[in-house]
Parts: sequence; structure tokens; C-alpha cells
Amino acid sequence: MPSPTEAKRILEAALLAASEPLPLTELKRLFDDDPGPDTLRRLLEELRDDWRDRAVELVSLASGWRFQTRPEFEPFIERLRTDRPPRYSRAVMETLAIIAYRQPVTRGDIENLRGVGVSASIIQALEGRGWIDVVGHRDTPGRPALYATTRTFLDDLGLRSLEELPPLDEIAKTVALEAPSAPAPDAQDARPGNA
Amino acid sequence: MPSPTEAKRILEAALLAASEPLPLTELKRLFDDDPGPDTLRRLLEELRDDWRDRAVELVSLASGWRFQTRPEFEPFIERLRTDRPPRYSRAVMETLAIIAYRQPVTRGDIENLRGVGVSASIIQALEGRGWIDVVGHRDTPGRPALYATTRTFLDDLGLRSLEELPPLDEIAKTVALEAPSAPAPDAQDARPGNA
Amino acid sequence: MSEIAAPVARIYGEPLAELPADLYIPPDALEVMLDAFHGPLDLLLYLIRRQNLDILDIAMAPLTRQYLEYVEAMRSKNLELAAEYLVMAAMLMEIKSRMLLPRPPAVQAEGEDPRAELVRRLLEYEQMKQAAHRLDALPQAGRDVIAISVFIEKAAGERLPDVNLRDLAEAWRGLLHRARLGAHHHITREELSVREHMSRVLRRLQEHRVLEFGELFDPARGVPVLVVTLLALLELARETLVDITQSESYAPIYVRLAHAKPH
Repeated sequence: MPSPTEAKRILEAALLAASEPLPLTELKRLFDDDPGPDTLRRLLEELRDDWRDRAVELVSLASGWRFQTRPEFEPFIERLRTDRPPRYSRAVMETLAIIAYRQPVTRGDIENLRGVGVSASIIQALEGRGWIDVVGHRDTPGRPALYATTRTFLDDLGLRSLEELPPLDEIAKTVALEAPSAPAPDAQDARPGNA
Repeated sequence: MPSPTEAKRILEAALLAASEPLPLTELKRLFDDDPGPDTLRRLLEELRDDWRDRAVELVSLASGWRFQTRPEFEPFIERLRTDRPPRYSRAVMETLAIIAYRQPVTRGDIENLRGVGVSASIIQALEGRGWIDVVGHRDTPGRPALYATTRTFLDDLGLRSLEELPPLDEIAKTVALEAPSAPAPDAQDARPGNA
Repeated sequence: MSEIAAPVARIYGEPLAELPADLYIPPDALEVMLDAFHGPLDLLLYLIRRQNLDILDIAMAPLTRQYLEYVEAMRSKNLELAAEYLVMAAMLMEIKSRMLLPRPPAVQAEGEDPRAELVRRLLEYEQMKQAAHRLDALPQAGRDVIAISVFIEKAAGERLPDVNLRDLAEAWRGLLHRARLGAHHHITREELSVREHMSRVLRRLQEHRVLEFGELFDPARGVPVLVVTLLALLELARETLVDITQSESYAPIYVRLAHAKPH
């Protein structure tokens, strides 16, 4: 465990860099030794106090902690918000890509491919946009919904059919053939005798 | 014009909330009375100093100023990330280097230099990332597209201008070869005094 | 396990039980050779650097010999050899032969070493290789540093993001990088078209619950669409997403969503 100052520095960077609120269960993974929820909470409260007089604040929400601008500074920030179009997060884009290329797929299929959970809000964002919908249910336990892209998706992307999507093997050629970085910092790569 | 402390607070909030680097011409719009570029730059430099010992830094890039995490802290932040962008293959990076250092170049120029064909997917990968774009066409048969690097390329690599690219290794300007009439059995390193 | 049983290569038709000592190719590396070397210039540079030869004074005979050994080794493994490698082989042999020829004084006066063009290209390529390396070592936004963009409380007037095909390709590239899907997922245009029709059939079955087999086909859209629709139906049946039933021979065939079991 690093010193409290160093720990706060790491927490601050992680929270500023995050695109979604981070719960304690996530934040503890920043450290080799789990500091425990009490220490973590105390550090976060100290960090919140450090930011007390700034135009950005650290807040604790139902889904975790996040930095956000203070409402009273919004008018200033509003002056800079020209007509830059907002962007979907990588998670949303990857989910959309999987549904487009592998349809019909369940949320479980998407999670398998992405290697991480797919939150309900991602599916909702795409459904709300009218780009995906449920076209059936797989006949397995839980009868999970099968998602597919819609006509609107094709129209909004200027496509006549899915066949006009960029070919996947072309995309594959540009990615470096290296082992993906192990999720755990000290993962042993001593898996015996398999490729 | 607010007090310097207040002005820095507003600048900090705007820069922390921005989704792209902000140039001085944008930042001045935060204030009712334009503080002028010199004052603005001084405030930004002070702000950068205020952040000196943190895991996040304020940097000046080709398109403006932005807050970003320091590379040394990436190992910590990586533990929470599921969305690392790809590491590009050597073919992609070599193509990028040629475009960066030799721009504007055609695909044919790149192929000559690398000695192999450059697939469309490599160009697409770099265009898709927003790192290169077409800046014109060479007036030769087929009118091939001329590629150059973009401002986003500089921003993403932490540079303010192409002049900040890592310097190229010196190559012998004139290839002064001894002209042996028979093939030398072994390489003699009797090159007369050139580096 | 350093034992090599079968001939690893054929050099000029002669089986080679072991690779020559100065031609170190890991036995299983030939397959990845074309990936490892990015073209003939890259391979030549490797050969030159491995022997600490001076690029400015290349000994053509050993270099040409080694290059040809590599090319031959790749060919003997029936690896698809890019034309560029053969062009380079021809160029090397030409330079070598020109250097062997005695040159009349008049020609020598021009002073052009036959290797000059090759050397120029090698140097230029090596320079760019190093440049690529250094670019890759720079801290890269998204990879080594993250741009900060905190949530703006009380965001006014929501605007929907635009998405284009590049964004989609970029998203897939990220997936590939992480999950290494590359090896197993060759989705061709034909497959994509089948998957599109799978979704279409499921959508129609949702509206109608049960459809007669023929109702799913639209002859007006031409033979290719009929074939793709049939393939989509077969795939849906295989994935047990639809039930296809027929009570007796020549009776109508019905298609329904798999879970909508009749009672």
C-alpha cells in the first residue's frame, strides 16, 4: 500500500480519467493490497475535502464516486460548448459492432466477445436510438433476448445492407500480433503446454 | 475580469470538462473581458505548475491545452480499464512514420520506401484513427492521393508541432562507396573518414 | 527439445537436415517469416545487421547467397511468397554479376557503384523503421495517457452522437486487439448477408407467430435473396431459434419461433 498522499494521487487520477462513476469495489483494484473499504472511504473523503474550493467536485453517487463540474460553473463551461457532436463510449460502439456483425446475438454473446459485462444502459442507449431491437429469444434457460440491428441503423449509417459494413478481415490485418496485456499485473504466463 | 485565483478555477474546470484540447482562442471566451493571450498563457502556466506533483498534468498540444494522466501512472489506471485501444502492427507504424516524416506522400511513395505493398486497410486504420488524411492529389497519371498527418496525430502523441517529432537518425548523405572491381570476400571497413 | 528429424528445408533441391549455422531460422518460424519480415528490404537489413556488416560496403556474394537461402526455404515450405521478394532476388543477382564484370575505364569513370541504389534504399528504410519505433515509444493518448473529461453537471439539451463506418471499424479493431478474435472469426460478406436475413425472418415471425414456409420467401427479389433466405432459415433452425414442422409428407411446412411452442 502506498502512502496516503500517493494513494490519493492515484485515486484522483483514476477518478478524473474514468468515464463513469467508480464504486469502491472497482477502486480497490488500483492497489496491490486491498486497503479495505474504510480506509478507501476515508481517503476519498479527504480527496473530496481537498477539492472543496474548486470548480470541480468529487461526489458520491449510488453507482460510485465521480468528479463533476459544480453546477454554478456550468454557465462558464456552456460558453465553450459549441456544436461539437457528442460521442458514444467505446463500450457502446463495441456492443453496436458486435450486434451488427454477429446478429442475432444475446447480451451473453456480447459479454463473451467483449470479455466484460454489458450494462443495461448500453443496450438502452442503442434501443432508445432505434438502432437495435429484440427479434426473438434464445431457447435456453432464462430465454435471453436476441438483438439485431434495425432498418433505422442502416439508414442512419447510409447503408443499403449489412454487406456494406467494412470487412472484418481487413480490419484484423492492422492490429499488432501481440499478446494482450494480462489483466492482473503479475499474471504468470506459465500455462503448461498449450498454444 | 475575475481575480487570478477565480480565473484559474474557471480555466481548470473548463479544461477538466473539455473533450478536446482547448486553444487560447477558445479559452478566452470563458471570460466577459478578454484577458489577452499573455495573461491567459501565464495563468495556464501557473495552473500547470499547481498540478506539478499530481498524477494528472496539464499539457500544451498542437490544438491547445488539455489535462491528461501522466504516463507513469498508466500501470495503475490500466487495472480499471477494459477499453485499451489497439497497439498497431509494425506495418501500420512504419507507414505512419513515413507519412509523418515525408509528408505529403502517396501510397506509391510509401510502397517504394518500404519495398512492399501497402494495403488499403493500413491506410484506413490510420484514417479511422484520425491521424492522417488526404491533403491533395499528385498531378501524375491516376492522380494519387497525397497523405499527411493531422493535428489529432500531434495531440495524441503529445506534440505541439511536427518539429517535435523524434529526430531522424542521420543517414549518409552521399553514399560514397569504394568501387571494388571484384567482390570483396569480406567487408572491409576502409571507408575514408566519413561518419 | 532441440532435435530436428525431418529435413527442415531444401536448398537448391538438396534436402537439408539442419539449417546452416549462419542461417538461423527457428524450425517453426518459417510460417511466420513473411509476417516477421516486412518485405525484402526488412529481410536484407536483418541479414546485414546480424553479421555486423557495414551497409555502406555490403559484400554482395554472401548477402545474395543468404537471401536466396531464405527465399528458397520459404518456397520449399510452399509459403506464398510475395512477388517483391523475387524481384529483390533478381536485383541482388544483377548487382552481384555487374560487380564481377571487369569494367572498361570509360564506364568506371562514371563512378556509379552498382550497389548505390540498393544502399540508398536500405538506409532510407532503416531510418524509417527506427522512426516508427520511436513514434511507437511516445506516450500515446488512449494507450499510455488518458485525456481527462469530467462529467458536466446539468448538461443542457441532449444531442445524440453521430456514428459512421469508421467508428464501427475502430470499435471492432479494439475488440480484436483485446480478444484476439482474428483467428477464428472470418465473417464474409455472404455470412453477413445470411445473418441479416436471420434477423429479418425472426422479425417477421415475431409479428405473425407462425408462417407458412413459402410466406417467408419473396420471389420478386430474385434468386440470390431466395437462396440467402433459405440459408438463414437453416441457420436459425441449427441454432434452435426457430422450429420448422411438417405433420406429414406434402403437408404445409410451418415456421415458428422456437419458444412459441403450440399446446
